[in-house]
Amino acid sequence: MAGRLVTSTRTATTGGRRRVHEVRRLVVRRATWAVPLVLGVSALVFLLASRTPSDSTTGFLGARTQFVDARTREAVARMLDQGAWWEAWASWWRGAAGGDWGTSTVLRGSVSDAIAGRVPWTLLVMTVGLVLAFMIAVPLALAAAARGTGAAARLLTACAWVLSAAPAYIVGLGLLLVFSVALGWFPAGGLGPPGETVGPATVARHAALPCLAVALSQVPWIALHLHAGLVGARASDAVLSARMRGLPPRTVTRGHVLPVAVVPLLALMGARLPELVVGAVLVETVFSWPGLGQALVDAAVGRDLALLAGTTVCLTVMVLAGNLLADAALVAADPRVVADEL
Amino acid sequence: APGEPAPDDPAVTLRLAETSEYPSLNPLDAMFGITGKIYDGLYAVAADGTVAPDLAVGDPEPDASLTTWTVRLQDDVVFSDGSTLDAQDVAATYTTVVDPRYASPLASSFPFLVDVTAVDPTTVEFRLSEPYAAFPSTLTVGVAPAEALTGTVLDSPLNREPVGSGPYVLEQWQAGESLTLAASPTYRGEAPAVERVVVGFVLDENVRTQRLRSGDFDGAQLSPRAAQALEGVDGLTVVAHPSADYRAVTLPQSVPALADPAVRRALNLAVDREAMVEGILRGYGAPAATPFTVAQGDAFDPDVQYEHDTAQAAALLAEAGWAPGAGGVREKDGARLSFPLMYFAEDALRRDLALAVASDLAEVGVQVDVEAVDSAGAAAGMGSKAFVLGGGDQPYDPDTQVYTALHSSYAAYDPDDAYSNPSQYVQPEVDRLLDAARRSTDPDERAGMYRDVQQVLADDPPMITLVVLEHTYAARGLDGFDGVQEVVEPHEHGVAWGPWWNVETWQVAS
Amino acid sequence: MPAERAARLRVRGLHVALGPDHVLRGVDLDLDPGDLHVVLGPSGAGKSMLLRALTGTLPRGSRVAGDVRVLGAGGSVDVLRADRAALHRVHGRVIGVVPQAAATSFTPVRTLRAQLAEVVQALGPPRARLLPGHPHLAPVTPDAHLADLVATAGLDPALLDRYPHELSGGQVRRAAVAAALVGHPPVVLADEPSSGLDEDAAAVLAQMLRAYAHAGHAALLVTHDVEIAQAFGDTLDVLVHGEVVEHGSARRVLGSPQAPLTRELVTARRPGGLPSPAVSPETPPVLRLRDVRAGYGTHVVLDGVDLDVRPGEVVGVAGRSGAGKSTLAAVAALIHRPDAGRVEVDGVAVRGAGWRVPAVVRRRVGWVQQEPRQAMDPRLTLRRSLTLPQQAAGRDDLEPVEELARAVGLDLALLDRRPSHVSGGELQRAAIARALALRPALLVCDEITAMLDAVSAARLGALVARLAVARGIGVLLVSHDRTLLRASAHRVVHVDGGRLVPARDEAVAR
Amino acid sequence: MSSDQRVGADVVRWTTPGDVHGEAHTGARARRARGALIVGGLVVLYAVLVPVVASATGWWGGAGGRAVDYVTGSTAPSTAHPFGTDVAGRDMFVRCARALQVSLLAALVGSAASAFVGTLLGATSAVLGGRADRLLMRGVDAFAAVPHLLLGILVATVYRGSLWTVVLVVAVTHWTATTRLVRGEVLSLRERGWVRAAVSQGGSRARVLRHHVLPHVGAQVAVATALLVPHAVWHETTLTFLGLGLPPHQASLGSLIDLAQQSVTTGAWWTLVAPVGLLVVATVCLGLAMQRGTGRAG
Ligand SMILES: Nc1ncnc2c1ncn2[C@@H]1O[C@H](COP(=O)(O)OP(=O)(O)OP(=O)(O)O)[C@@H](O)[C@H]1O
Ligand SMILES: Nc1ncnc2c1ncn2[C@@H]1O[C@H](COP(=O)(O)OP(=O)(O)OP(=O)(O)O)[C@@H](O)[C@H]1O
Ligand SMILES: [Mg+2]
Ligand SMILES: [Mg+2]
Repeated sequence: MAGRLVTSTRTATTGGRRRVHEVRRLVVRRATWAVPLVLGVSALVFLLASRTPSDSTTGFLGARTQFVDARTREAVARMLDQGAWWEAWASWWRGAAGGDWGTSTVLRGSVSDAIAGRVPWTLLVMTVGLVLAFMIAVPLALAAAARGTGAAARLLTACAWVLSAAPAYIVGLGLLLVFSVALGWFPAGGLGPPGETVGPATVARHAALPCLAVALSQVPWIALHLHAGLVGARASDAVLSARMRGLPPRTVTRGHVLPVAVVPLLALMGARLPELVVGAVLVETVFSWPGLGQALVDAAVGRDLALLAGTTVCLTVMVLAGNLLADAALVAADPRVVADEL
Repeated sequence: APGEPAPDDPAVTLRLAETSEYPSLNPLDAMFGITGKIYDGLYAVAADGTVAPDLAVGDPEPDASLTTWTVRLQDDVVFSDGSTLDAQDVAATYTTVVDPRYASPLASSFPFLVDVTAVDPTTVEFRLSEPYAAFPSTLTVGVAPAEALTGTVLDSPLNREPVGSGPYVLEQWQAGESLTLAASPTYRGEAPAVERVVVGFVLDENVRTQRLRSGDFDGAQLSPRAAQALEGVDGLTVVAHPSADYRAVTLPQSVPALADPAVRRALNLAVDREAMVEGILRGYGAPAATPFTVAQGDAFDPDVQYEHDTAQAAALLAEAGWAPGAGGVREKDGARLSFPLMYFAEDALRRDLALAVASDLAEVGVQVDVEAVDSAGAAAGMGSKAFVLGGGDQPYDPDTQVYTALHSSYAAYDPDDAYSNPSQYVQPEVDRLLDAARRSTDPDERAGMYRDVQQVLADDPPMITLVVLEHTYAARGLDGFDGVQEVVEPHEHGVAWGPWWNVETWQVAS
Repeated sequence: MPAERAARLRVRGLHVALGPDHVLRGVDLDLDPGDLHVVLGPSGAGKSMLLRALTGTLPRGSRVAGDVRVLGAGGSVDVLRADRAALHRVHGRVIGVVPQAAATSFTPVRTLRAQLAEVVQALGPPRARLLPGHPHLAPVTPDAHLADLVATAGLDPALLDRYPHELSGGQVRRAAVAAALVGHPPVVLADEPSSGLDEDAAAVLAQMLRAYAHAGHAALLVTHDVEIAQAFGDTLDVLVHGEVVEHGSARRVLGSPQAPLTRELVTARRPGGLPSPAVSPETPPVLRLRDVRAGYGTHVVLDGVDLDVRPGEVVGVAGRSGAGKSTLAAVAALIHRPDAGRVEVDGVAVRGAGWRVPAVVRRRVGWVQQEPRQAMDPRLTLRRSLTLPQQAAGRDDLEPVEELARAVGLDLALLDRRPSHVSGGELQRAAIARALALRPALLVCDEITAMLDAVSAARLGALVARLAVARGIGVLLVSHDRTLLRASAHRVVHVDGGRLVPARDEAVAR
Repeated sequence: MSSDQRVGADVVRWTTPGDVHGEAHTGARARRARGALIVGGLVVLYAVLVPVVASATGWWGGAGGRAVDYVTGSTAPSTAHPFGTDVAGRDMFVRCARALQVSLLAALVGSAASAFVGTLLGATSAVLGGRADRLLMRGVDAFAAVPHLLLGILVATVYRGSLWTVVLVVAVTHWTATTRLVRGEVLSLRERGWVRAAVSQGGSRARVLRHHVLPHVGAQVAVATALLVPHAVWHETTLTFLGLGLPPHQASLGSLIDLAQQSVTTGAWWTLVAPVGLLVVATVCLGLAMQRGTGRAG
């Protein structure tokens, strides 16, 4: 649509069905694009990894690297040798296509097992954490925006800024000290009590603090962007008119302020997902949570190409799926957004 | 609670927090550590800092040339899969260790092993290419069934599904979170009183501390500072074990100033080891002048020590021609007395030691520029930069403790073998003594030679050996058991060491 | 205050000041059930501000004096001093308001139906209150209630499923009227509800309000349209410069106006002489449309449109609300890309629209949009909005901003205000001034007089005609105002069924 | 609040209405922004001046240099050492100032760079539309899909231990978020009447963006950019935590916090409170100043 410049030529004359169709097209388009993208991203990671000074032999040996002689090092290097990065990349994908994700050098085992054992836990804290973050941030931003300039508003936004500046590690450790060590409300870490089999009930209790920690790391940006959007939306003609039609404050907020204010938030959400993964590592460290984050770090630091490729593909797919969800939500939230443009 | 078997749960479970996840449970991947609970070796570390027979019966018997060693085995040993352990398995284990295709990192410990043969089901014969008196101390590799020794160390089935003859078997492994060992039903010895050992992987020290306090765990390895803070808290006690784990600053002789033994001696005098032990190790350690430690028993000469003597250090430097120059840094012929010092970025202890060394040396006019590196960086820089070295990987014979660190055959800088003789130290007398000790069968004679080495080192130090550590652990409920014993630990530490190193022999206290 | 059957509004000595400006000066006003009260006044008189005062929604930073009271069976509310909670009980339930800026009065991201249905829900189920001449008779379901209400306002209920930006200016305006009446308030205040509507549609709306008033409600209609005021108003205030200059029965006041300004307003309706185009029909047209098809996606609004506008010629465009007049204007302004057909400006064929068209070509066309509130950047002062395009064009033969403002009758003092600080009419004048700022060859005016009083409208119409003739500018004058078209256009075309047809009205077609 | 004024013959007694609608006064907003700016200025002054003063006068144990003292290390705040000393006996007052200097500079540069690139690309993409837009956005997708941490680690292992690594990591991984934000806002803004008017008057894409579109995106971009500053420090801390950040012996907020967390459970709370407190104060000031400063003009 070359001439689409300023004026919208979108149809959408009667909302609903047409937009459903647009979203479906969006999904198909993105899914198609995801294939070369995942290939490309993994290639990029292989390339970057090949540029790092660390080598997989040192990664494999870990702390033992100090006590290993040249002959042994050479044997290990020969065992790990996968050729140039593109050869390694190609051979990994050849295997992956057949269901074999290769063998991790730092974990000394099948990559698919390692990932399958960790992905669910990462997904769990990420999604629950994000939902929790919205549940905390939205009321906070609403309260702050309700009295546009009051002291409460300043206090709440200042709190969000403080939280944004508090290092995630400190927040996590603080939660652990308060809710686990001092109050004893929640267990301090792990999936369950050490040595006991993991069941839904124990996981629920053990996931509480990690999820809260992830949520707290996401609250500031949600709250602050939403607050900025809310302040703008509240001052609009539309909101004044809605109020004058006799709508109760809640309805005005729910129907006229929020829908407008969340639009930039949704646009941002997709972009924040990769961030969530980073945050997960620290949270995983603090709460001994067996997620993908630590595996990713080990893989990158130890130049474990198979594990690196596996985790990258997983995270990339997760991020792409999250992006797609965020965009679909955006299309649903703002009729002025053209799905074909996303 | 730990230790006391609860009436309704007769099983005694010990829950320990490990500092990181084990990459593998393959005995050919690590010398000691947790695999020692699953596998038995021919010999095992004993409390007194020697190796004692485990699967073997009696000491290895060398021939006159010290190149053929015969070991007899117990005949009633079965693996956890029910198969019988015989000489074939031992031979296969050691053959595989040195097989380059298997790529076991332990191959470095067997530089002269040519072949291993099973003479009969209970006799194994090792043939070496050189006479090697220290050989028995290396026979601690866990023995695995011959059938399981396939592929490479990378994809071995033993990595995830260990089959050993040790007191425990792997019960469950929750990737990234914890691992549970249970008493092996097929163990030849007495069934352990501690029936289950849960090892949780808790990477962060603060978190380990908190989870220890919250009762999640019964014990963990901690830094001296963190352990000290826990002493007496919530029933926790601090356990400190002596070790062969020393820290030293290498003095690469490719740096012209460091080629002068007088300068090296001066540097050794200038560092305040007592302050390091007190300030950094919180008292858990001892000053060290050479790489020799208590783990080497008689071979260790405790009297070889440097006094902290700044004045004498300064005098030595002045004598060597290094006069105070601009900015308090000594100079000679326009060159400044300064060198870079690398440490592992993620290692807080090495960082602190590096800073303390830099601080101490600055007082005598030597400028040290500390530099944080990773292992790749360390290997690359080792030829020309000083490095905070850690030692004591295989300490149960003086040879394995010091030979590669001091012998001139390793002096040439090789990026693939950067940590051997990192100071590029060449000292013919030391070479002669080290080589002679390899050929001597008489333990007393060997010990004497090593004590002589220490005397030479005192005058011509290859590096600034700083301290030897005590490994610190916090544990609770230890008095609920009989049989808790101290051990001299190697460089390696973790919950397979500490008070739990012999957990299989513990008895519930009456 | 519970839902009222009837309520009155009493205003005494109302003063409003915004910053230094005294906008309303001692207004007294009574709104009683049963009468349609009209407030007539020139642009900027304070009509909208009066409405904001009556509803307690004055802008931040305003100061007030006097008294505004809603008197109902349940007691009285002091509107000016009431807090938000108290006002909430009044808004929608006691007082319904139709804001002047109808287009921005709906939230852009939800359909009209959703926004109206939510009002139905908030104000409780529609009650059947059968009063004589009531516009909607006892509807039962909320849906039917809405459909009925919207239809009464003259809007196709099917359009409710669209988003606000998918409707024409007149269509949203009628939706806004419906929204104000949903709660069946005893008092309704409408700010220029018929601006931008064709005469029929305007009459429908005015009739609706009048019927509503006569059904026992109090209704206030703000308008600048003398004919509407005369035809439908019962009582009338003429507001000039924040003061009521005349008050009485609409028929009497407009029949024999006393105040000079009222007189002017009434007489301004008479057409003046229209100068003939200065060019012959042979001169090439500044705008030539051939077989143009345009619309929104698959929704075709214009199909097969042919149109020539010659220099110096004013071409009027009339048509029902929603017929496609604004679409035609946007095509002529080179902003809306036609789906088919040819567009030529100054003999140059134009391909595409917007940024695709070279800037010099775009500058040949001046465009005044229908909704000034949306057309002016809310962050910029009026002066800056005017000077920015001039700076971009980099020409020095252009009139200074002050001159432009004077030409369109805009108070120079307002130039330094932002759009939110001026009245609708004032803003529209600024928009016209901006369109003229680059001395375009073609001026596209979309309902430029919709928000102006008769005097100003007539003046502006005359100005446009004069400019066209004197400067040889071609003008496309979109308007629903037959009087204006009659007075200022050389010929009029009618948009109907997507095509241009010669006007039906002989008087207009001439 | 009421005041009297003569109007003709009458006296008008002014009051303010009980309820109002619309945006806050720019005056009040500016005042609050000023408060934040003053505190922020003090923090900057502290960061810049203290090291200079320390090395000139020898106060607070002088500029530090190489001297460490682990034996008497970790002393609580006192007059000689207002923020106490760390585990190595170094004065925290001076070290925090140094750290703040280094980290804030890195964070500001990193976030400014990513805000700049993000705004530029997002706006350009939205305004170009069509195939160019789609292509650009798919590129952004690709970039955003690479896990940040991974990119961070890889970049950090290549260019280990330098401040610019942190800057690069922050800039490289965060422009995509700003791009998406800006593009979304611009897409919706470009259909507005005043933008169309500016286009019809011959405004070029760049001009229309600059004068009529970007100012309206300001508030959101300001929040995003200000949020990036603590986030950059957060990245630095994460990298340090993983052993890939600045060398642990060099003062930066990341390394100070990392060092402090190693000793926080042993009672040396001040080593953590000082750097985290400074980071928080600096961030809050910056955030509030940016947020108020660029809020919609009323
Ligand atoms: N963005 C849009 N998407 C879909 N339909 C639209 C859009 N804008 C306008 N329409 C529809 O196109 C038709 C023509 O609209 P246009 O604005 O041109 O009418 P108009 O003649 O100017 O009416 P009015 O006198 O009310 O301003 C209307 O039916 C309107 O509902
Ligand atoms: N927020 C404001 N701040 C200061 N002055 C304002 C503000 N809003 C409007 N004004 C001024 O107040 C006067 C009255 O404005 P008002 O909107 O009531 O006019 P109006 O009678 O409705 O005119 P129109 O018919 O053009 O809509 C105008 O001169 C206008 O410039
Ligand atoms: Mg008005
Ligand atoms: Mg129109």
